[in-house]
Amino acid sequence: MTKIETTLSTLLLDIGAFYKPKEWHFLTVNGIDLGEGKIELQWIFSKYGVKDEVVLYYALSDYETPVPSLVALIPSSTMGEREIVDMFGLTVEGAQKGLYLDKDSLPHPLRGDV
Amino acid sequence: MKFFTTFRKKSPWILHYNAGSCNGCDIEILAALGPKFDLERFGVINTGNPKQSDIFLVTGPVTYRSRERLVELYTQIPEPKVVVAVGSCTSTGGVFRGMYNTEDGIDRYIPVDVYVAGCASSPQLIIDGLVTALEILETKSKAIEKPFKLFGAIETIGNKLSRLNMARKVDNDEN
Amino acid sequence: MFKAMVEAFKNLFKPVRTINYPAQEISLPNGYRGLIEHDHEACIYCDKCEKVCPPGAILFYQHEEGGKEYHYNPWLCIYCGECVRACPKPDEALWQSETKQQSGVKEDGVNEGWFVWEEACKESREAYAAAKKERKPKMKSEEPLCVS
Amino acid sequence: MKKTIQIPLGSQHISLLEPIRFKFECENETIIGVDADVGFVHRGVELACTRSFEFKQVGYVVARVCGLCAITHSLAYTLAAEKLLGYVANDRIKYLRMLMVELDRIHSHLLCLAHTAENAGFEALFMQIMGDRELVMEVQEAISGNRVQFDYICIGGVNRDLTSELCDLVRKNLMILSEKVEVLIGLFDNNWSLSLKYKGIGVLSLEDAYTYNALGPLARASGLATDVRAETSDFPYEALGYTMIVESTGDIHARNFVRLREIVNSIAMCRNIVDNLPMGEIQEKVKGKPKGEEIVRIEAPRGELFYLVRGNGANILERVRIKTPTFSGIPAMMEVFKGSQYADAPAILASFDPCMSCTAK
Repeated sequence: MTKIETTLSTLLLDIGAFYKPKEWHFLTVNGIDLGEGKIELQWIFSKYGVKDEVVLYYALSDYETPVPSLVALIPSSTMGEREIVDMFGLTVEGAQKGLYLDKDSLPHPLRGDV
Repeated sequence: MKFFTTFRKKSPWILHYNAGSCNGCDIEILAALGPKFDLERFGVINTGNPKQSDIFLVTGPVTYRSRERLVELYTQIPEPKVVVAVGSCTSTGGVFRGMYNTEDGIDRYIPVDVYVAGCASSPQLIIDGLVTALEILETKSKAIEKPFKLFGAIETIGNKLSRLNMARKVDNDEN
Repeated sequence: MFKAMVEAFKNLFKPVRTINYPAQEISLPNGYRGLIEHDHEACIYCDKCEKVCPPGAILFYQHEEGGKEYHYNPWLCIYCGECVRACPKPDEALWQSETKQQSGVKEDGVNEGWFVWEEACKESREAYAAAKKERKPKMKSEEPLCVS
Repeated sequence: MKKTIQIPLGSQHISLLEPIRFKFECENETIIGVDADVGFVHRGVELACTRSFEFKQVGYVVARVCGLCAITHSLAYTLAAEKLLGYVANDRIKYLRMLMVELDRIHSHLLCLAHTAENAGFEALFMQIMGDRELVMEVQEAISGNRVQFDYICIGGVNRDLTSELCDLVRKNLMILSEKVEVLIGLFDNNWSLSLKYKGIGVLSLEDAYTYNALGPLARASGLATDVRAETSDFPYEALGYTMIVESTGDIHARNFVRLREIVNSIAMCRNIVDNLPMGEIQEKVKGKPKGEEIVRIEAPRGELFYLVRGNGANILERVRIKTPTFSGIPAMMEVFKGSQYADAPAILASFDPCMSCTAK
């Protein structure tokens, strides 16, 4: 597993230069709450036909900063982005709320302060 | 109407709804309908239509999004009806007891007649539960049983409880 | 068409696949994971099974004199067998039998009754802990009957 | 004037095994847009794994995410936890775990084929496949003690051993099953009414499979050669005769054929496992608390299952991320629906073998 650090502002450039649809399989977007308002966002890729080759881009952020959407590059990232919006209460451009949660259920359940 | 009731008891049709289970009990219900256990010996057919069903098989602890559908399906089944809770998580919440998006068993919402144990419940237990449900169905009257938690108002039309507005219609502005 | 008819005719004489269940017993394989059973005499009341149970289907009610009472809800149990593996005296105090739990009806209080029990067990623990705290400065030499 | 009509499907429907709601935007009979609501079974397992359960219990909890691929969930979690604890299982444990995963794959694929047949209007075939499936269920029940939720894998090994009588049972039942699968392959290939419903319908092209990151049998039916069994080195799959099955047409027929040929491959692998079972302990004590971050990928019956586990040396984990196969397959599924007939929607949906309990967790 290769871990590469990036920032939210350069994310689109980094992944745009890296991602080739016929070479890399996009796994998912992941978020990890680090506590005290900090959050670690991860974008994970694996290579077709090669053993144990996983590349993980990560960026540190907080709850308020909007996260850039990767849909233009990778159409299948919509689901992961909608999930992050629901589970952490972040804002992602173009992603709607309400994939899993209802109006009266716990808002952003995976945040550390819940 | 008594004429039809006798026939309904001979061939109870079932309605199956998944209110958030892990699919384990659902595939066991399918296996029970399959050739090895063959529920159709009891005259059972799995229908997709609540208005033709007599036995309501529910699996899963009630999740927040499925509760309105559950109550609505329940109110649409004509009386007398029997509710069978299949599996641990349907009866008491099981391993999902206390999770933030579930409701600890379907008897928080609708009256349950038979609780089937097991995680996942086996076809043998489902058949046992259905046989118990058939016995209960014979003793049941046509009085309307209300679900415990309602989303709409209770109405009476001419001294009779109306089932029409018991479950609120599903909102279409969710997204 | 002819082949299909031959096949259908053959099927008439094949053994039936269906098990006539309520009339005919289903044979369970050895080691089927059924109900958890408990022996009151052999149990040392160490509470290990209560701690490892994922859904919390085993509860111990704490009597004020110090004894404990075992409660088990077969409709909450997920039959994973973790409690038996955690038990210091498996096969004597706690074991997994091969019988299946029969279906319950409304009178069994499957869910409602268990909510009441959970509350009662929690209260009994707290009451016992409070009573122990009170008693401790008075009689230090006397050990409680059972340590939780 | 509005030209299109909206038709809902679900959340409760006779052709659906589990709740999912589609809103089809139709122009006459042709679907031009789809909207899906998949959150009906959201229970909140991810939060509960990091709050209310200790790391040793989590294996039994994540198995309840999905009943069809329960064993892959608990295997993926257990592998991640074992990697964090620095434990490597011996060969016997690896072989026993692989045996259960392959048996699970056989029964899951058979269920999917039965469901597809039912949705194509072939009730008798549904009954026949469900009857054949009982052979596998018998084996699973005898090995693990339960028909669906096995709870077979624990941290440090497996809970039960495979005795020689069980080996004989596995051989006997798989022998009968492999004959029946041969018949099924002929039936799915040659039956006129089945090919009318299956061939050329619900096509996912190779280009779309790359763009939408399709996975599992869905991708392999379109010619995209991806399989986690060939992309990870956690288990010795190549030594047991694993071959990747790839079709090219990408329609329902190709998906069924990928499943059927995978069943044949899995049966061969199960036989190899039973014949070459190494000796060794089946359970070892693992000490310590998980610390660090680990990624595990496992091929579930529907595609790639991904676990990310992070612990900080305490009894309760910091994060358990579950990415299930259907979850990342949904964009590709939406693409297939566009342009096909509304009447084919249930058959196409069943051919994806969607698992909503996995998706919503």
